[in-house]
Amino acid sequence: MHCPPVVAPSPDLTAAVRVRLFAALRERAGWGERLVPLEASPTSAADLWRRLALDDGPATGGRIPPSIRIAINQAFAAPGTPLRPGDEVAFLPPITGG
Amino acid sequence: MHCPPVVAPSPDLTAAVRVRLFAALRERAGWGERLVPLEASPTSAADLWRRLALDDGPATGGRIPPSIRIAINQAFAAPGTPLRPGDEVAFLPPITGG
Amino acid sequence: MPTPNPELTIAVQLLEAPFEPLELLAAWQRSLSADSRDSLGAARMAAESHFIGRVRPTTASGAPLEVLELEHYPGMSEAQLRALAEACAARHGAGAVLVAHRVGRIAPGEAIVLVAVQADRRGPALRCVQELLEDLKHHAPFWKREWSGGSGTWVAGNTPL
Amino acid sequence: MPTPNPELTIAVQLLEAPFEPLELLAAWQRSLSADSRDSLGAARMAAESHFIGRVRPTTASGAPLEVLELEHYPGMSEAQLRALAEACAARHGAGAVLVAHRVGRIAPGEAIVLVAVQADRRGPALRCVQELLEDLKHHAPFWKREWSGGSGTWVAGNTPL
Repeated sequence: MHCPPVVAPSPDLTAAVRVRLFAALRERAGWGERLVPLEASPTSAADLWRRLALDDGPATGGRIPPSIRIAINQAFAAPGTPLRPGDEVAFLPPITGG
Repeated sequence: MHCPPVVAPSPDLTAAVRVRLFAALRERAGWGERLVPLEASPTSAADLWRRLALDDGPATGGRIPPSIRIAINQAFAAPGTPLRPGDEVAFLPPITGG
Repeated sequence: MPTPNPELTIAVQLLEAPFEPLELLAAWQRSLSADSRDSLGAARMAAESHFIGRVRPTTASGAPLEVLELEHYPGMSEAQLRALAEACAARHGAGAVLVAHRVGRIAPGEAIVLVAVQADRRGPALRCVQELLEDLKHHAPFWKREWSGGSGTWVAGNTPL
Repeated sequence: MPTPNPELTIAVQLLEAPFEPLELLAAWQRSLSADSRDSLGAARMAAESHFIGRVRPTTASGAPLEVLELEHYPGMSEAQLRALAEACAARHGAGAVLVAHRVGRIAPGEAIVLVAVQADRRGPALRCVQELLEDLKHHAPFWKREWSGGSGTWVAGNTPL
């Protein structure tokens, strides 16, 4: 699949966050990494989930399903944590390592 | 230490049992292995413990302390099990392997 | 927070190619012996426990597995394995922990994970291996995809204990 | 009585000289792979766990240990290790067990016991190693004597878990 450019050229990239998706989430969305401008302040991972329409369908009403975990700057975080410019926020489907 | 012969020459060794002691028990008794004639019938390990005076002192009244385990023909057995001629009976102090 | 133990040695390895667990363990033991000669003479810890996990030959649904693909979150996966190992060692008072994990494409029968713990007593060594294995299965960002008959399926959850 | 498993492989070794646990494990893995190629192709069991116990540098009372003497009941010790391993494997459905135990005079830092288990899942492999280790510490006829300052003391009981 060929994806369109994910973010318009911006004079201030520090007012954006990097969003990352993995495994089944990445495949469903069709992308794995995007720079996303922080429109409102404060913006949380839960806000981005809605804005980027990461839901599987309308059933969850735009809320992050409990099976999805959030990492901010590569550490687990609560979905409501306010994001700061430059943060890396990742949506992690259920872990199956080991 | 030099031990005396442990059993008188006998015309019928099959009417004896082989008694074995290990570790601290062996050292206390001063011997590790003896052929012992079966005098009474039935004879058990508990009887031999008394007859051979294997006690540490008079405190236990000639009974096998609960910390001592019995093996007959190299398998754990109850102290009262009747012995048969030719059996090997062993008194095992507390095990400390592994 | 448990107090950090300055004597604690944590080793984490993410491996993109097949590895031989016993060779990795031998190298780990040599590195610990070299460390301990510096400070404690020839003393080695009295208890050591290991776990090796290998890829099963069949998928969760019982079909023959061609290959297991293991995706991870580079950076976070190493950091998280280290944090889990440190926390587990601190909880149990273990002295050294090794965690090795494959990523990428892994063939059936190949080792996918190795956990090893040295401690002063058997209880902490055994418990730390067991807990760390559960911890990394649930809290380190790895995702398995099973390839069978030319199509890939993301694994929905961990195998039962 | 658990039903005997014809696929179950039990290996018991009593060793009078120092041994290298990882070399013993490598030989054991090779022997199991050779077996399994005959019947099941290249399949290896998905879970494997090990425990290595080494002689501590100090006695129970804290004095420097010169050597640990390990007395056993020849014949019964091998038979008992095998019976304990078979029972533990049957309880947990493990597929292969290795038990190696030193006897005689053992220097501080040397390996005294090695237990290894292969199973289809991590739970049985981990639990079987742990239980078999406790079983052999309490039910296999071995006795430790610590030599320190030229005199020997029979060890009164096992170290705490």
